[in-house]
Amino acid sequence: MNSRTAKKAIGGNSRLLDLHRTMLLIRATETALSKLFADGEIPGFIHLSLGQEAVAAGVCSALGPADTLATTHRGHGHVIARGIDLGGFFKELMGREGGQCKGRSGSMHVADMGLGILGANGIVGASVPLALGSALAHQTRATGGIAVAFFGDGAMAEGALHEALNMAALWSLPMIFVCENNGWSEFSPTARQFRGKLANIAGAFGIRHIHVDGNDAEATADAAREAADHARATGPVVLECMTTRFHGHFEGDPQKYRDSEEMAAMAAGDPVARSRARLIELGMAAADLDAIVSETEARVAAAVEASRADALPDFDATLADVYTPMGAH
Amino acid sequence: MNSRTAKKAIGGNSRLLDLHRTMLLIRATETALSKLFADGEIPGFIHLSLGQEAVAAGVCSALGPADTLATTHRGHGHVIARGIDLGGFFKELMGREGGQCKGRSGSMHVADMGLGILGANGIVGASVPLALGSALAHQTRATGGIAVAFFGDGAMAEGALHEALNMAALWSLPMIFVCENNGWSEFSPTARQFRGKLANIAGAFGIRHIHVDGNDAEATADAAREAADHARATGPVVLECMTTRFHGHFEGDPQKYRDSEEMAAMAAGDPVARSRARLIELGMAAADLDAIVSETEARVAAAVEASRADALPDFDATLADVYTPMGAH
Amino acid sequence: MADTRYIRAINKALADAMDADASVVLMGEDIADAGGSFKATRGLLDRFGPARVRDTPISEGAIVGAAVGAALGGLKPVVEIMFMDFVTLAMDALVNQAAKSRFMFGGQASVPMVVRLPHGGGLNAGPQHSQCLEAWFAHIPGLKVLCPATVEDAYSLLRAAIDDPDPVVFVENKALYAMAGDLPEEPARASIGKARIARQGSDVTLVTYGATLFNCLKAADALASDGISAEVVDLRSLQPWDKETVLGSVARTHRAVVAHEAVRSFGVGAEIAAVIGEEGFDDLDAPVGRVGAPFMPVPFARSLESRFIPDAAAIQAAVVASLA
Amino acid sequence: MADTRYIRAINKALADAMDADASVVLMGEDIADAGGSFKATRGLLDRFGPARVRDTPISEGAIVGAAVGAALGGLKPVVEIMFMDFVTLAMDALVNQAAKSRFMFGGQASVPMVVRLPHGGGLNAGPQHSQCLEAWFAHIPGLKVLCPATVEDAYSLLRAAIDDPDPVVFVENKALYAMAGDLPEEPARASIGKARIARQGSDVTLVTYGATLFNCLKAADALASDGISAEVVDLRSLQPWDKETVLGSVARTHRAVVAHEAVRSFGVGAEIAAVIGEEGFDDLDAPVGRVGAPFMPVPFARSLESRFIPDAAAIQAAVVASLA
Ligand SMILES: Cc1ncc(C[n+]2csc(CCOP(=O)(O)OP(=O)(O)O)c2C)c(N)n1
Ligand SMILES: Cc1ncc(C[n+]2csc(CCOP(=O)(O)OP(=O)(O)O)c2C)c(N)n1
Ligand SMILES: [Mg+2]
Ligand SMILES: [Mg+2]
Repeated sequence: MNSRTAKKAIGGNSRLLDLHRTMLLIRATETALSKLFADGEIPGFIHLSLGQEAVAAGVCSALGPADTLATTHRGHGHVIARGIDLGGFFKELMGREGGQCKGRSGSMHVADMGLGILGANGIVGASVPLALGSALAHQTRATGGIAVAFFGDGAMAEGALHEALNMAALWSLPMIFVCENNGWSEFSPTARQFRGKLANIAGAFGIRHIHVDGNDAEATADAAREAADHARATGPVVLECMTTRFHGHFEGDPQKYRDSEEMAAMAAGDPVARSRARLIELGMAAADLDAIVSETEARVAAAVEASRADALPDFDATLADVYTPMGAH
Repeated sequence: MNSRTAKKAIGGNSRLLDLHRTMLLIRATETALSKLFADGEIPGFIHLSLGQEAVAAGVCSALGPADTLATTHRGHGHVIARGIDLGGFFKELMGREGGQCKGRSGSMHVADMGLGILGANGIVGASVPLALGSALAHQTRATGGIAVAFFGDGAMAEGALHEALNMAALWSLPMIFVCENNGWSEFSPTARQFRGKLANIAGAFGIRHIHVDGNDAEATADAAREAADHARATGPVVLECMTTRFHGHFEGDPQKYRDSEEMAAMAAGDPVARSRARLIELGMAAADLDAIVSETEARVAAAVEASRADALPDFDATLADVYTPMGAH
Repeated sequence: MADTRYIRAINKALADAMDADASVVLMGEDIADAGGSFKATRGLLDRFGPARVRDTPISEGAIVGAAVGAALGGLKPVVEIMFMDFVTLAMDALVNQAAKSRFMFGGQASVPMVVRLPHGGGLNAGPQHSQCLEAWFAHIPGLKVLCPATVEDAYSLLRAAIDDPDPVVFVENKALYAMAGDLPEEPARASIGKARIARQGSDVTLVTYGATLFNCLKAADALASDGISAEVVDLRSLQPWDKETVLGSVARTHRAVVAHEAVRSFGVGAEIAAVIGEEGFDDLDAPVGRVGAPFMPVPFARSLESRFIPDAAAIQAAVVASLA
Repeated sequence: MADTRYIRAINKALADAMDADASVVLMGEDIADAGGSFKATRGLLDRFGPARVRDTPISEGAIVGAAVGAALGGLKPVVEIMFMDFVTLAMDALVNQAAKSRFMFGGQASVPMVVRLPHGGGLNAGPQHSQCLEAWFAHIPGLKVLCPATVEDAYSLLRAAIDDPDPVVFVENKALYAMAGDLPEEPARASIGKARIARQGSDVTLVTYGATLFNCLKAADALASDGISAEVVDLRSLQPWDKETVLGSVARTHRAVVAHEAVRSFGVGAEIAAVIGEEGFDDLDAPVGRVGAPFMPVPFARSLESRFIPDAAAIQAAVVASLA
């Protein structure tokens, strides 16, 4: 079924279908990554956002071309939702020359300046000041853009967030603080690490706080739109998205610390299953949705194949590119 | 008049007289420092707490011998109220061998381990994690003590405070966060630097917040007692003391940035004048209070004289004391 | 205990130190329930309880600052910073507070604390999870800096660090964690500041520390088959460092190469080479060679990182150059 | 403009750079209304407005982090950190973010930003307000590190730093702020990485940077009256640094002493001395001497600090030793 027919079938709710497609792409990408990692085809470590796709899809759906974002170690979903080239993405994670960052960065630092992606980040909390600075640039240069800082619930314990909340409030910066609250910091429940309530912390700085079910793609998209409007018109806003991390902190983490009840509950909340059910409810045929899954998986498989075939990065060229080459500016 | 007669005269309110005496000592000390600094007898720079004496006197009046405190660049009042040896204090600030820290630290790092003073600090915000760790030691070692972190309103912008609030709440540490709110961070009103409300920030962590007129010695002492009881029995508490900085950020700062209205209002709020008036109201004779002033000033003058006469520190001994000498532990 | 892994030696040193001294406490992210990201603290929560093995929030600055306050308050905190790269968030606490307190306070108090910092590459962990920043700390009066290479040293130097009255930066190479080696039943107490001659030789002195020791030993093997006898000095302690042993060796061999995994420029090797050049000037028959990582962030891709980390061949080549 | 003060040269460089390029913005604590603690930014708020001259809260970590984001967003931020000692709170932003972003992102973007760091003693400002930590930054691939000594260099190097596409750590010695010197109407554009021979000589090369330049020149004067001709090389740029000029000088003089105010051990001088020893080995008639502060925190008392900071006599003594 082509997408025109599909949109017709769901009675004009093409936005949900778009969100669903984005989520499927993240899901397929990370499912492939999980396997590639297990097979030793991905060096280092990777943190998957399986289960959190609706946050990425929802938030990025609210962004325009001038907008920017900085994200975390768990940033695949965000960069995919923002539209990163799938080939460049896989090549990066597989350490290839054609990688988005020429194989220098891997999963934790994927960036695409053309899309306003100021990088995933290996330092918990570091995305927040980066986005703050980007928002300052938007404001100073009057680009009309806003900046998004993605951060996890565990990052609330880093001073950087609190310093940035203050500065954003002080300067009325066009910025969304997106807390992707999956309840976990690595192997510990964040509740055992952080005693603050983000809504109240934001409130203490006079910053509006929006709370949303981050496993509901439409609700997240709505909230993100509201947040983006607020950021553009008024100033900073905190968007807290409640979500679930399906896999371990990193691939290979057996998650023995999570009880079976929680694991069982996850399936029920699966954002992809939820948007699929909703689309079917709206009249879309399961077969059509399955077809999108297959297409998406095929796209991913092709990207993986292309990555495997890609060359390894050149060491000397890499060494020569630590600083901006003379004459480049 | 001896102190027994004085106490009788004020109808048993010996606490106020004690607070007043402490404030007079701080006032006399810092007044002398101001002059010594202008005369070039004190190297480096010094930050005076003239006008903030009631906070120091009030808070320290609530502390017991096992308690500890860490303070800021503006810490003279706190260490004096805690009972630091006046000779050692002056010698330190004048860079003498007999200084409390052997002339190595100066105004910004005065410490007295015997009194639980973990030092003034040159780094804004740094006192807070130090006191946090001290509180952790109290709790772990069951000393029964509490730790006090003095910090200025400007320090609220440092991430360290927010990290520490969370940890103190998480671990129910016996600790008082004393914000000495004088409205200024260096040459700027803190309102132009910090958009958060401390009461609400504390609240967001579930930490009790007590607000007090920090120029009212008795009220501050009462609030500090309440805070100390809470810290000892329950856990962390924030005590925000509203006060006024009489002098410039550092000595020599002409304060051109303050308007005449504010400068004029200062005298009215003078904590020392207020406690003096109250003591007179309670029946103490002005002459008796004047006598205390004279005694105090004489004590200070003697300490200054002794400091002048003291030797300069020995360089080689200093160099040999960067690490703990072998066999010392 | 033959075939003890390096990480297990760390674990045992922590456990034995906690047994021996009730004031030793551990703090770090996910070190209690989870036993640490690298499992250095596995089992210690059960054994010593949550007051002594404390999971902290992700607040590196406040954790290390609190360790200073705790050390001044009678505890001996051992802090785990998950990756050395994250110590960038705790530099004030380490450099302005921990290192200077004893000095600033006129010697009134010591600050007995240890900060464990896993450094180094080889895991393809990328530019923010692989750095070797020990040169920073060696430059700071008031800090001691250790970097054990062997399993036995991991144990004995960590015990020494915890016993030491002053703040110690304890650097562990992540790539060594899984390495097995011999840990004697009664390991000798190590002295901070003493190097060890890991291999005797007469033609050239290789000065090294941490994981690079093993590349030096490999290089020495290869050189031996070419008839070149290399002495290998394992510094173990970088601040203070054992000038006497190094200069003594150079006085015999007349040649030196300093090798480490950290970036070569302005690295630890610069100080060692400068001192050899200064105090061993008359002994030297050739310039002091230096081997270290090239001047770039640690790259992610396997193919890049494997070229980035100095290997035995690079060390061998430096020795050959020094003999040319 | 003869008799321009160093601080005024900084001020003028900032103003001229802002005039020349609308993307240059300033950030720091009390830099706008108050014109900065050392008055480096005096008058700039009035001239360029609050959007380009921005007072920040006391949040060093977030300020420098924000500068990175702003630089990636098309601004050229110049951040003032009031005292170099406080950069300990911004090390992640500088080292993990600013320095590595271009590299990590595969060269997609540069990070044009400058962080101004006043260092050095002489003001009796004590252990947390006097440190010289530039060696840390010189060790970090991706950062450039400048340290101008003269009034003209203060101007031209700051202009060069602001124009540079990569992050620059700009180190100013506080004790020089009040020093007057010549600032030409049209100062030459400085090239980052080029040293200057501040005085020609033939018997020994003194390599230095920052305020210690003036002690070297004093020492050279004193040596001259003893018939010793010292050449003085002012590095100006520490990363990259001008090996060619230094080695060229040593090739003529056959002797070298490296001098700086920072602590000697593991300081910038170690790298310089190591490279001279390595690449200039055959030229050297004597060990490379090193002069730097002793291994202790900067002490407060006048009598202590004046002995702590290396003076002309110490440099002279090192030269004499190298000629012995
Ligand atoms: C400064 C810093 N400290 C610690 C870590 C190690 N670390 C990586 S992810 C993580 C937990 C983060 O939790 P959260 O912010 O909730 O993100 P999530 O993993 O749940 O997406 C930790 C502690 C780090 N990368 N950076
Ligand atoms: C980390 C750090 N940043 C900046 C400074 C410079 N500084 C010293 S005091 C001060 C203002 C502090 O204001 P506040 O906390 O309100 O204390 P107050 O001076 O009013 O007592 C600043 C910015 C410093 N000492 N440390
Ligand atoms: Mg989380
Ligand atoms: Mg204040």
